[in-house]
Amino acid sequence: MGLLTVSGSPHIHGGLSVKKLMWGVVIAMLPAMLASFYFFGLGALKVTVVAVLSALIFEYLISKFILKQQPQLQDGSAVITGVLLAFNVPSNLPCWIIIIGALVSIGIAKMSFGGIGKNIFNPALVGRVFLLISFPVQMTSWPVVDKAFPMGLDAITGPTPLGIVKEGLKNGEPMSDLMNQVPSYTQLFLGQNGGSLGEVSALLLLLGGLYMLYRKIITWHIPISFMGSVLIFSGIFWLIDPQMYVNPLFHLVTGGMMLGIFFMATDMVTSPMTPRGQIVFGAGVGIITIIIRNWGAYPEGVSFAILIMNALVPHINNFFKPIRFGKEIKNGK
Amino acid sequence: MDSSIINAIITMSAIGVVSAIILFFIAQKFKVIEDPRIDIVEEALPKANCGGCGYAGCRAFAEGMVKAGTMEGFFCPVGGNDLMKSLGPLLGLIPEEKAPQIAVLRCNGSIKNSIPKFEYDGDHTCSFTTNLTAGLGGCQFGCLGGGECVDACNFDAMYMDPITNLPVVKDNCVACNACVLACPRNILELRNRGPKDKRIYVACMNEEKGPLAKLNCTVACIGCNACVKVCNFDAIHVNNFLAYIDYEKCTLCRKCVEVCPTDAIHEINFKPRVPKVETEKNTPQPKEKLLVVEKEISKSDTAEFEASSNN
Amino acid sequence: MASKKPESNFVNMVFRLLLIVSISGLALGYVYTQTYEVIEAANAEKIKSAIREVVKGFDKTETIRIMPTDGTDSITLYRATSNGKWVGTAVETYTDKGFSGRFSIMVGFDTLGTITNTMVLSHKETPGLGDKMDISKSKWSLQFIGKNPETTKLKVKKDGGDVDAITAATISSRAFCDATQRAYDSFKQNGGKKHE
Amino acid sequence: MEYVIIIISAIFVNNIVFSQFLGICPFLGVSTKTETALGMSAAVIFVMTLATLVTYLINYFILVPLQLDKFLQTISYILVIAALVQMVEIILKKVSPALYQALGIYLPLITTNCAVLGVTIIVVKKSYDLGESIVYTVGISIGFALALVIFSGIREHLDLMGMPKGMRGIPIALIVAGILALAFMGFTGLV
Amino acid sequence: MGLLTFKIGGIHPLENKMSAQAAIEEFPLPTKAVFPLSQHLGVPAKALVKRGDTVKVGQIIAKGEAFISADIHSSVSGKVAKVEPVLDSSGFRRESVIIDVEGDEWDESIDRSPEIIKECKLESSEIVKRIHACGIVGMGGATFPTQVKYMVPQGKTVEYLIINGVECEPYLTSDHRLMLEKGEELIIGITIMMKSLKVDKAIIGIENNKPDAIAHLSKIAANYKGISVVSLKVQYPQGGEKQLIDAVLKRQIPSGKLPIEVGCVVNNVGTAFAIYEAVQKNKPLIERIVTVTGKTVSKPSNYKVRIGTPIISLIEKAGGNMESTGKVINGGPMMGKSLITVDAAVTKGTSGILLIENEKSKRIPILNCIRCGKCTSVCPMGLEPHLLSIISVNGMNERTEKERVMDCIECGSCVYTCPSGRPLLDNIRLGKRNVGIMIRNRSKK
Amino acid sequence: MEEKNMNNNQIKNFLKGFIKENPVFVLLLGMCPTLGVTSSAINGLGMGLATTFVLFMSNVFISAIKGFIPDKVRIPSFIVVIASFVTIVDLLMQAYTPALYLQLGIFIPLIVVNCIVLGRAEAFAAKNNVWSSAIDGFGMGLGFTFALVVLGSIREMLGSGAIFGYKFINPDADGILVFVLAPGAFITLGYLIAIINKIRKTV
Ligand SMILES: Cc1cc2nc3c(=O)[nH]c(=O)nc-3n(C[C@H](O)[C@H](O)[C@H](O)COP(=O)(O)O)c2cc1C
Ligand SMILES: Cc1cc2nc3c(=O)[nH]c(=O)nc-3n(C[C@H](O)[C@H](O)[C@H](O)COP(=O)(O)O)c2cc1C
Ligand SMILES: Cc1cc2nc3c(=O)[nH]c(=O)nc-3n(C[C@H](O)[C@H](O)[C@H](O)COP(=O)(O)O)c2cc1C
Ligand SMILES: Cc1cc2nc3c(=O)[nH]c(=O)nc-3n(C[C@H](O)[C@H](O)[C@H](O)CO)c2cc1C
Ligand code: SF4
Ligand code: SF4
Ligand code: SF4
Ligand code: SF4
Ligand code: FES
Repeated sequence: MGLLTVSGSPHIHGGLSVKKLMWGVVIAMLPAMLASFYFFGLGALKVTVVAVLSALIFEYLISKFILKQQPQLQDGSAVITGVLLAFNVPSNLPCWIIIIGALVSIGIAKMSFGGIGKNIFNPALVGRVFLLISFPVQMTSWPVVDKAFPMGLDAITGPTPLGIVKEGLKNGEPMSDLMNQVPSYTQLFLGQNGGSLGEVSALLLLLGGLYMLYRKIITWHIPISFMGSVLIFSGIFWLIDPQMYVNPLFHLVTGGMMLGIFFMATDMVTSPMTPRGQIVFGAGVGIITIIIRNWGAYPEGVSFAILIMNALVPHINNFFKPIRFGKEIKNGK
Repeated sequence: MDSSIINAIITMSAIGVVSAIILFFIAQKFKVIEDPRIDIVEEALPKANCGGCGYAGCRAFAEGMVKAGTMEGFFCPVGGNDLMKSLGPLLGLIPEEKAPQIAVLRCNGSIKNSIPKFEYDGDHTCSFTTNLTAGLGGCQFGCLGGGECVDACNFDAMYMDPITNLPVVKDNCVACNACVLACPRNILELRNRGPKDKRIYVACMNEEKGPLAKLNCTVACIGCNACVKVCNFDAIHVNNFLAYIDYEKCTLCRKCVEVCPTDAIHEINFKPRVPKVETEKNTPQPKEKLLVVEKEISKSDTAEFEASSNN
Repeated sequence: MASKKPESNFVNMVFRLLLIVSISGLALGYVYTQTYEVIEAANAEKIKSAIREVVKGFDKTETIRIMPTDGTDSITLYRATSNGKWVGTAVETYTDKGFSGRFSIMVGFDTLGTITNTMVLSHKETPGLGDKMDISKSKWSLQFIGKNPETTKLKVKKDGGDVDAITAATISSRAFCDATQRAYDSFKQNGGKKHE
Repeated sequence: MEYVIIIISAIFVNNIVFSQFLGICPFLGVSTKTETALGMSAAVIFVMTLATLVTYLINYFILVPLQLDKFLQTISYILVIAALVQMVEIILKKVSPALYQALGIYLPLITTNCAVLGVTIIVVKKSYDLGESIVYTVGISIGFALALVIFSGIREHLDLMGMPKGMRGIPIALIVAGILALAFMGFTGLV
Repeated sequence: MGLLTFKIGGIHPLENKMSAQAAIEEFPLPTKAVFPLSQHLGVPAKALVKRGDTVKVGQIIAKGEAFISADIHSSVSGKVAKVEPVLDSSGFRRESVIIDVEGDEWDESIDRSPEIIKECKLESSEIVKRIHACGIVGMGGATFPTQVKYMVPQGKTVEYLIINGVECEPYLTSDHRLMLEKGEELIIGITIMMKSLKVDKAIIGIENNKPDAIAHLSKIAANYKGISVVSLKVQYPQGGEKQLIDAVLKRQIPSGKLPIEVGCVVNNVGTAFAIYEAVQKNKPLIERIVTVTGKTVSKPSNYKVRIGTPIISLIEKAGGNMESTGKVINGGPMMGKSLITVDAAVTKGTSGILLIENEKSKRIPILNCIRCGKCTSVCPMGLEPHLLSIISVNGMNERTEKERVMDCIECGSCVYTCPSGRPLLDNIRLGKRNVGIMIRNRSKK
Repeated sequence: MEEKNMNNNQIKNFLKGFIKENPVFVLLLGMCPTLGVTSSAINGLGMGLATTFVLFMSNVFISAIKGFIPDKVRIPSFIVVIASFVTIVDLLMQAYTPALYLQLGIFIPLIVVNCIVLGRAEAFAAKNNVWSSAIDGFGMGLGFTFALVVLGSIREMLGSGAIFGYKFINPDADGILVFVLAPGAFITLGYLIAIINKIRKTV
């Protein structure tokens, strides 16, 4: 026999691996991804494929030739970044812009920090915001849907529901008129929602989120506190003046909200590590999102809100320590 | 137009004067008295902030020395004697002289000399493995090869030799003591550099009886006293089956090197008598003395060794 | 070297600092008096060239300052005449609705109130987006030439007007229209005063 | 309400570091530790507010009446600021030597922190009245403090995690600042 | 509602209790027995015998002179072959007494009859003396000299004696078997311990994956006053004394304090049994139950082994296949130490020998920490292993201390869960070591 | 002793500002104008030259009057000198290059507090003679200008597809807008510094 192996305890491992976690997320994203193909047709497929491929290629090249590490493509995190980047852009975005986005996501936001686990900011979102600001025209012209899948098409031309509302409010149109211009809540929830690939169906995203919760890939803290703070904060304003501020439920089912709640705010690398920290994080994201949606220049605020809270994560981690053993009960008697 | 020139001059002067006066009074009121010599000394120090002097950084050293009013016990290994001499006049004090020193590794248990007896899987820091196991080769005194000393060196004076898996001290060592403190096995030592950098020392820390020591490492000091006997200067002593050469007494005559049966004594920077590789010494031809010793190796130990290495 | 330095006593400090300060005051005052006129001239030249840019064929301008009906600050009109004959008016107008706050433009009108040309005087709009209203960056502003606000609705199409917005810079476009409209209103209010 | 708008604009929308590019040197220099970042922030808030107050008075009571504001502004402001900083420095050295040690060379650098001079000049350019000037300055300095503190947390974290060698230190700090600036763009249009 | 358990963290590794049904077998005498002089926590004992001496079973061969130390008794009869350093299981050479076995001659004072003696006439202090004289140490793994625990410091009162029958480590079954087969003796041991501590309440904590043991002990305990059995939800590391007290009493020992702080003394069931034998039968600690198990062992067993028996003989008896074994562990898979050599001897602390197959003997590859927080969420002490690990490695000792590295009970839950295979506990141990040195230096100053 | 190496030294002195001690890339001074005005190459050039002028003049002046100034009022005096030159530049630019002046905006008066200027005054001019100080100031200034132009060119190229205002692709094409905005400034400078560090290490 060979030499015995010696190492410190413990000597067994639970079998959970980064790979399992990440591919679990990919599985959770599948329904929404398929729905986006269904609604946006080949354009969506093209965007997704280009984003994922270029994310993988950039990750490979950068780790191999610049960082001189063993590329870790199989862990699947670059796939997630690619898919989420695709989820965050309109389906008619030119390929070269997507490639720039992937380069920014992987190159600037992830590998510059040293690769998986070391980044401060959510890579996919950095990519998206970068594109949004660099190519405002392309990033905000939502497609007239491709003819390949001819169902449910007419709902999706022109601006997104959020855009309609924002623009309308700015021009002083009454809320009731605006609400008539946008799809109904059920439509929004089920999937007839214009916009980026990943804004397409709140229901399927919710489904994916529940799957991740079930598989214990994510915990409930961030989604619930995010959702809760959105509902409460926007609800307050809605109650004060329903003509000026939209219904909280509308906030919840439109734009990238569901995507953010389940897939992007929960990115473990860029969110706090303790439950209490996660609740604070989620609440912060929710509030900032509503601030931007209600008063900012952009109709959508989820991405910015998540990035800003990402920046605060180190402080949140320092401030919200786990509950230590033996802290509350000083003495038995 | 001319009035604006005059106005400018007056205004500027007024602002200048007023702020100067306010500052002057504040400076008076909140004066902090600090010995200016501290700054001077700090300026002169190498600012390596290595802590080799025993103080938390160069400023602390300067402060300590100025406050103590003596240079006794104060020595900056980085600047060396030259620096201390130059500091003397700054403070009006007499510096303490020290022979220049260098760190030496008192272990030669390379992978070849001390064959691994198990596979190690886990964190490789020396401080951790020292508690978990004896070394890979089974010697519980020797180098663990984790390179914590190398990490501790701020002067880039050490590196890990990938072949021997032992750290090597380079000539630019400033004897700051950082590595000595870092090593959990205490096998680094500061020794006098010696004339023309010539040094002789026992490269082993094994305090086990000869036979046991030999089991784990072919170049271990077995405490055979051969070197003690040939040394004419009372520079070598054996304690706990381990020889130690006092560098203050050693005259670098090299007699001991020749008689050591296991080649545990290293000579550095001498002209080679017989061509030899320095760190990775070949196991010497067994000499007669060694044979005698070998007979004493108890059966049980040999059996144990074989058993454990056969597992 | 240290020994050469003057001591840091109070008199020394105050006196020498004072000297330096005075010299600098003197120097600055001098430079200022020398450049004052050039700066004024440069500023004036900027306006003049802008007027020349937006109104053609005149030999004299007359400055009129009025308060617009909607707006916080006064507006300057340059009534251009050729041989005493009114040929047009350049209006230095502004808007506060720009993406990054206020910017000002010069709008030229002929005697009928038709826009002869526009020119951006200063702005802080985003490079690459809002700054396209500047003629040096894009031809967008050319669409205003020959339009008469009487017949053309100075609003972006999104708001039901006749102006094509700069892509992705509707805000700047809107603001530009706002400024132009203000110019026209002021022109109407006062532009041909002498003539009438 | 006007004050609220000024403050929000100064802190978030036109954050001095992320969108106005002022005070970058101390922003990069003192943001390695949260502790020093807090100290520096406090010092900047204090000095900046004081400086605006004093320069405001100087401007409107001396320079403008004497028609010197066109060319003596810069020099008189910087003198006042320099004197103020030195005052703070002397006082701090006496009152809190620990903080003084921590801020080290950066205290004198407040003089050469262009944020301080920048703000006093911007305030004049925007022709704010005294109240607005002070509110604006407080907002700006809070914005600076915010940037510094957020940043220090990130840098402490990055130091721990270990970066690729080439990116360590300033390069990664700048990139983080860039991404933060991207994120702060979300606030555009708030006011 | 549900079963009792501790509040913070915890994991549930696969139990793999393969030897649970294997009754305890008496292990044959070895031909040579090795007694390291440091089989317990604290100062090593001093040898009382020298080469050539003859000894009987149960004769004291080394004396623990320091306050925290324990006597060592011979478990065999024969001649002392040598007193010299011998390789221990971690590869260190430790001073040991080696005895060549000749026959099986017991010390006369030891009562070897199978009869169960219920009555204990000794005074409290006499019991402690007896425990001391018999060299009893904690059998729960820490081998802490038991008599020290029974010298309750002035000003502290003990309310509860807690008996640790949790055996939360996967694979190990020695406590389980002991509870089933020696229930009566064990409970008597508990009454003796209660008498010694002068408490009237004792709680036996057992995880409910051992329903037979719970039933058995509950039945016996019903006959004794003040002893109760609680069934606990299965969760690792319930056996840690801090967690156990939290689980049964909802009291948390403050950071850096001992169980006595919350009025408890915790002992393992094995210790209770050893105390029974010591007090009622005057039998020193010379035998213990050892589980030999693992995927490469053909018949996982529980043996009653004389201390000093070479580990290799246990493995051979249980049909261990060393060819396909990559790692041998002394103890359970979570807390045990991996052995450098299987020639070392069974000591007082050897609760099990676990053989791990080649494929599983190496750790999973180390990747970057993905900051998933799983380690934090499972840490039973509410620590942040990922952080402790990194600051330990960076040598930030003050910070490491502030983050309570010394609270870590080295349970390994964090490493078990980490999806990136980080060597968290290795690094934390490093941090503990460095912080320990720092604290010692500080108190010296 | 000084005389011998004079020429050699002066050249080194002059060149060090470009890479070895480049104020922006290496000393990390004067970051605000570096980031603030480099949305195009031409702005960078203008700012760089303005700074060079101030740096040169103040270095010369300060080294000339250093013997005259008591230590305690050293800094205020330096600041006065520097501020004077800055104001002069400010006035001159207003008068003769009004367009550029508008572009550079507030950053011209802020040359006063550009750490390089005071830094060089303190670190070099206050200790060296007029001639070396002049060289130092000039070299540093050009180094600064160099950095600004490099940064400006890259940002202009990426951000608006042009260089020095000349569109090298199609005249209507836009660049990647971020690069002319604040985030692009930070990111570009970040990578530039990383690259320069790498180059410096290999050289
Ligand atoms: C950094 C930044 C700068 C912008 N600058 C301008 C600008 O100068 N002018 C403008 O009209 N819109 C600007 N926008 C875009 C507006 O926020 C808004 O998206 C746009 O005006 C809406 O116009 P659209 O309906 O044509 O897309 C900017 C956006 C960002 C993020
Ligand atoms: C220095 C020291 C002193 C101790 N003193 C006592 C004591 O007075 N009373 C007690 O019940 N346990 C005492 N212990 C034992 C500990 O509480 C604990 O049982 C032992 O460290 C084993 O812990 P474990 O089995 O949880 O690993 C002491 C331990 C040490 C290291
Ligand atoms: C993580 C961990 C797990 C433990 N598991 C057990 C266990 O399963 N059974 C046990 O008796 N002791 C276990 N212990 C030891 C106990 O903490 C405690 O030391 C012991 O019960 C005290 O009894 P003793 O002194 O009689 O050994 C464990 C300790 C730790 C730190
Ligand atoms: C639950 C979960 C959510 C994730 N969300 C994102 C995301 O929003 N954007 C992204 O780029 N990567 C995401 N990832 C992948 C991965 O964590 C990310 O690329 C890291 O930030 C890279 O270091 C996610 C992974 C998990 C497990
Ligand atoms: S000399 Fe010491 S610190 Fe260095 S590698 Fe060897 S054991 Fe480790
Ligand atoms: S080798 Fe050791 S003593 Fe020498 S400089 Fe390095 S750390 Fe200091
Ligand atoms: S080993 Fe220590 S840090 Fe890890 S889970 Fe257990 S107690 Fe927590
Ligand atoms: S479990 Fe592992 S990957 Fe997750 S936070 Fe802890 S150390 Fe990092
Ligand atoms: S240049 Fe702005 S702070 Fe240095």
